Amino acid sequence: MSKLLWIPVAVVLLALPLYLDASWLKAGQYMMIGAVGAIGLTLLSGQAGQLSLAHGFFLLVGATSYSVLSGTDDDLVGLGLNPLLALIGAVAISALAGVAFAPVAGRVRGIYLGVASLALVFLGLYLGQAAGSLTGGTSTGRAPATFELFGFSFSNEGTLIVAGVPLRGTERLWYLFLILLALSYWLAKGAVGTRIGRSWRAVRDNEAAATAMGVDVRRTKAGVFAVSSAYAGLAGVMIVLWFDILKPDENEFGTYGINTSIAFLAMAIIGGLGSIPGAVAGAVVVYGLPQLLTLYSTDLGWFTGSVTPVLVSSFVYGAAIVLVVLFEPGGLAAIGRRIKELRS
Amino acid sequence: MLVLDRVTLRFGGLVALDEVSFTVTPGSLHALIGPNGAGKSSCFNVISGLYRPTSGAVRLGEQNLLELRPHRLAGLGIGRAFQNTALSTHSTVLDNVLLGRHTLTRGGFIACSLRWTRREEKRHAARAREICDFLGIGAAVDQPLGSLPYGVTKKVDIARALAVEPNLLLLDEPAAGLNTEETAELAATIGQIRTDLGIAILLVEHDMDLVMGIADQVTVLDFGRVIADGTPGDVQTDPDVIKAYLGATT
Amino acid sequence: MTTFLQLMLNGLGKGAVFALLALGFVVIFKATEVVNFAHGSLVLFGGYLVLVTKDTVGWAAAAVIGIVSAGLLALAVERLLLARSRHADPFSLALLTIGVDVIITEEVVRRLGVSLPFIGDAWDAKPLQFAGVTLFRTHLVALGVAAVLITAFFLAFRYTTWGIALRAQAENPEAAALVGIRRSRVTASAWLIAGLLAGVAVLFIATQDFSGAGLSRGTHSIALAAFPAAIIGGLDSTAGAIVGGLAVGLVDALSTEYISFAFAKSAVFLVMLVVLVVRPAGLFGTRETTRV
Amino acid sequence: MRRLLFKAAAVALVLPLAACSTKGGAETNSTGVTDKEITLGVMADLSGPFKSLSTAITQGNELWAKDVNAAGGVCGRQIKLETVDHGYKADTAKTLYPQIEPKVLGFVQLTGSPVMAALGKNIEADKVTTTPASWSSELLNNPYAMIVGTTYDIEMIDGLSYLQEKGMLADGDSVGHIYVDGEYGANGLRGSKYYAEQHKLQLHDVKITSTDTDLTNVVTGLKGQGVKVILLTTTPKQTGSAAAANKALGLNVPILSNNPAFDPALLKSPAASALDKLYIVASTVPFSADIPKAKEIAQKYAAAGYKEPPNAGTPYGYAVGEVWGTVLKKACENKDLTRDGIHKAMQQTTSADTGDLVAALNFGTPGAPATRQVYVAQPDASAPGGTKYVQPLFEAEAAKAYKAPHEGQ
Repeated sequence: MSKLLWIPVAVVLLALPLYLDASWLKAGQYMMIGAVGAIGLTLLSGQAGQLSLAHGFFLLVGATSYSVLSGTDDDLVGLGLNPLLALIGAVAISALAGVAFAPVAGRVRGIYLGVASLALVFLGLYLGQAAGSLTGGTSTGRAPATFELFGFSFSNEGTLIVAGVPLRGTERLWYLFLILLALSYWLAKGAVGTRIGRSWRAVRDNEAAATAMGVDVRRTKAGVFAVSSAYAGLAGVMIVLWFDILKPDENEFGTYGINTSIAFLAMAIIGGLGSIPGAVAGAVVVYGLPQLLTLYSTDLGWFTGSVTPVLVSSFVYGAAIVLVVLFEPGGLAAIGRRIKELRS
Repeated sequence: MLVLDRVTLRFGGLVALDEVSFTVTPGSLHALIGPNGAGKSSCFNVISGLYRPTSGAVRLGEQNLLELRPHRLAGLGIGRAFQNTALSTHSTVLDNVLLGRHTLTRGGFIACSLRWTRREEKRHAARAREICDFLGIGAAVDQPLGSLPYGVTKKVDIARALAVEPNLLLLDEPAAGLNTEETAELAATIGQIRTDLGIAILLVEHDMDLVMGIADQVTVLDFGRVIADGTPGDVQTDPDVIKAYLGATT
Repeated sequence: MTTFLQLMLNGLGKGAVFALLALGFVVIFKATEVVNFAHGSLVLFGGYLVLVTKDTVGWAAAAVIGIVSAGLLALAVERLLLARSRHADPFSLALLTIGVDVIITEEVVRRLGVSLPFIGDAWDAKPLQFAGVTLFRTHLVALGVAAVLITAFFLAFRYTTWGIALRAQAENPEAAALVGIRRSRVTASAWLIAGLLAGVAVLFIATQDFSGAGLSRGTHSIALAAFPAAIIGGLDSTAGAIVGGLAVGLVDALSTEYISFAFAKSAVFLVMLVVLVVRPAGLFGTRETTRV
Repeated sequence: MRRLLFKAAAVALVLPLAACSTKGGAETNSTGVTDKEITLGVMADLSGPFKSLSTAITQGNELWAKDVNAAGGVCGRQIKLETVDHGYKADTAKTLYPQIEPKVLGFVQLTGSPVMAALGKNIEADKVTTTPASWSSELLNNPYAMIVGTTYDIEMIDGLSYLQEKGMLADGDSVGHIYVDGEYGANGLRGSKYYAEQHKLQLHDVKITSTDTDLTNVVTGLKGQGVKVILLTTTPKQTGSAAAANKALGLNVPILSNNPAFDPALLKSPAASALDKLYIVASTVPFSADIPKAKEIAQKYAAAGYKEPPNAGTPYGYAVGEVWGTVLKKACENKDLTRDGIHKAMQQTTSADTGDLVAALNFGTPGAPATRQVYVAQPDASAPGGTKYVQPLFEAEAAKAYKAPHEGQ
């Protein structure tokens, strides 16, 4: 994207909380969570060619780590750290969890790896339930510490009025998420354009050639798993802040389950595997659509009986995957590039 | 100096290489030839660390290459080009060539994503362009690889191997898939690399004409064994070589 | 001891169905190197047709309709979608099947609504007691049917021209094409067979004996549990599919009792992980899944 | 192109400064109340897994509102229901909540324990009294949760007492408890653990997830342990599987289940013949209960022309309405129709009467279930609602002594 185009985009995104109701902000924040996670997965599956269906698991690792590191509950394990430290810690722990998967990732390739990674989702389901002292258990879950930055609380606490609009928890969280997304985006862009990104693509395209050029394939795979998991972990922290609760899943189709993993993969595919702006666009489609349709549903009156916003969104993203693979393997990113070429 | 010392490679009961020994001296253009199935590729893969020999040694100077994991070879100054090019077709030429700079640069995710390596990147990109210019593909540097003719991608592959700044360049059947004209041009390029850059080259090749025109030293393999080792002139008149090649072609 | 014996029987009965499902993955993978993530939706689709037709045409005819429909749907997916994207690699095609799976599954589940229809009328919930253990009729029939189908499959695989063509294509697609084997025909037949197997499997899955639930999203999850079965055996090994299927059934049953029920689901996947780390292509698999 | 960008940038920069946002009026304390209307919220699952139950509850809510409004409303105001469908998805609910919350005084229905968990903090922060369609005593740590009926732990305690009284269970026996991991199952288990301790029962608890449906292996294991009773805090499908396995494996022991574990649809499943050993404990009546109020509702249901087959959700939904009516009247007497006023009125409601749809309710003790009385029923295909009573409302001694997790805090 042209550097200049960023200015209006940024201004609009910064101004939105002054106009939009809390519901719309919630929906927007949800898309940002998706975008952060999808950027991580597009690095792993798109740039480095490692299929992963374990993204939901790493979300859970990040979510749990943040809750434990920042938690102050008496009956649960909690270290009571400063929330910013807890966030950084959670991202680091998620990265380590990604590295721990390296022995498998290093040996198992392609589609086998995708199925192997599915094991982590089931492991996460089990651990989330079994490790109740960390996760709070499926019965009650646990409330995460409110995020704070240098004494400023991202909650309804205190009054902060900008342009006549009181900024309450939801508005504040919007800005926090915006910063986290911008940072994630910028870091990923930096990595992809340089040495580390080249080594990922080399591993994806030809392991023998990568090796001959001095790339340690095993280490690179472990590394990209770590990076991708760190992104997922950050998305996990964001999701507990968004929900105001960490609640481990009761079954494999929950917040950190298979469907989530597939949704993230769908974002990466629809956006165009490997493309960072594409991943953000994919997140807007996959996570934005159900939210926006739900908010509009009362006004629209479209959805009756078994046709629900969630169902319609599933159809849309299922079809989008099929269409992308059939007609435009570069996804939304390639379509965007083409439009740009047409205009210039 | 690359030395192969009695390298034997077995796959199950099959002997792919049988006590193969030869030496590539610095600055020379050494060709490894032989009929199909003679063990050229196996030998090449042993040198580049993809296969582990059953016995024997491969040394570069004092360093035993078999002790190293294969990705370490680039750091020792061994560049390699592939028979089937093995490039990233979606990336640009520059991006492909820059991969060769991997061992000459530093920086993981954190350093790269925070742009700490930006200045270094620029320096190495300039060097990569230089290499491309040297090989006559400077004009294509910013184009995506997929849009280029095969002859050019072959050169990109060699450019990438040169980007390692090697003192030994391994070329695996570079003429495969090229027409006569392109082969001639390639021969000139290879000669140029040797003379202008002073890099030793190990050339595995099927095309006898290409080899005999430019090689300093030729090793001939047949059924996994060295049947001749000498100057092109010596080898051409060796009765075993003639028999092997005649046998293979009839 | 009785408990152990009963658990073994439960596990084997379920394992037979997992083997049928795993064989479906394997046939497609062997022919095309594509992993079919839409297998679960084929299972659901077949079951749904049994459900909507059985009241009018009777259970037996409905079962045939269901099996054939699942096969035809698989064929349609291959002909209309996968075959049209020849340039796409197996990796992308596997992703495509994820999209297909989402669409078919959501639509069937929507149509099912909140009902819990069971479709194993011919054998469901009519157990036999024998020497202190219970033999579930669904398990018995499933074992029998699996044995017959798998034997037939092996014979066809070995002795028919179709089998030879499939094996040739699996081993060396270029050479197979050179000797006049039509890739599209082999691929289409592989999908058809996988679909038929899915249609058979659902008759055992959506039963009280097997899953305790009628046709539902859960039926799809069970097909997902056959993934580890196929992987453990090796995605390109037909014999592996049988071993993998039975292994999954037994691991599930035994870990329920001797570790914990909550762990059983992960146990199956953990066994798969261990197998993959030790043998990256599965116990009986041979194919290197990457091209250098 | 470049000029266009500059223009866009300029517009975007000026926009937030020029346009005075319409957002952010002052928070009023009389949310959801006007001179003519009181708006109550319904966050239902009209499309997800609990569609049938939640739809029936919503219809019960509607029937109640219609009756109240026909009788002149409450406090001189008509009752209006604002309904949204979250499809049992916590993320959808989280987005819908800020949209509906500013419009309502309280929630007469909030279905789905993951939804309740995700919204718990908001409900407390916004002080909005809420009736969750979930009966876990763990929810009572939220002072704004108004649970209509007893809780799962007490259902289990009462039920076990009943079995022991009838001679199906003795001190020291082995019992198996299969429970769904989550708020529902954990709360049921809390009750059975309490009772087991009191009566030296050997409790073998098996945790399952809500999507597991085949319990044959679990029951095989319980048989090996020689259990005398199986307890179920499960989904209806799981109840069917456990009952079928109980019979098929020749175990044939009594099965005691919480209220949500049974669904009349089981009577048409292959497990139907295995349900004769099932005892269901509940604090709300089935649809076709033989009491005047329930019959009245059944008639109104038929008259309203709803298409769905009825279930116990409708009388429950109506009963919740009745409780809300009592609370609103109390708040009206106190002349405080604010959210704080509603909460105060709830705590003053010590004997809400629902015409025996639910036992008399007392919301006076924070953290304590509003009643400890239950019915015991058995499946009966010939009864219109699928169950028949075997024991009318009662309260076991053990249940009286039991202390709920957040009681007296």
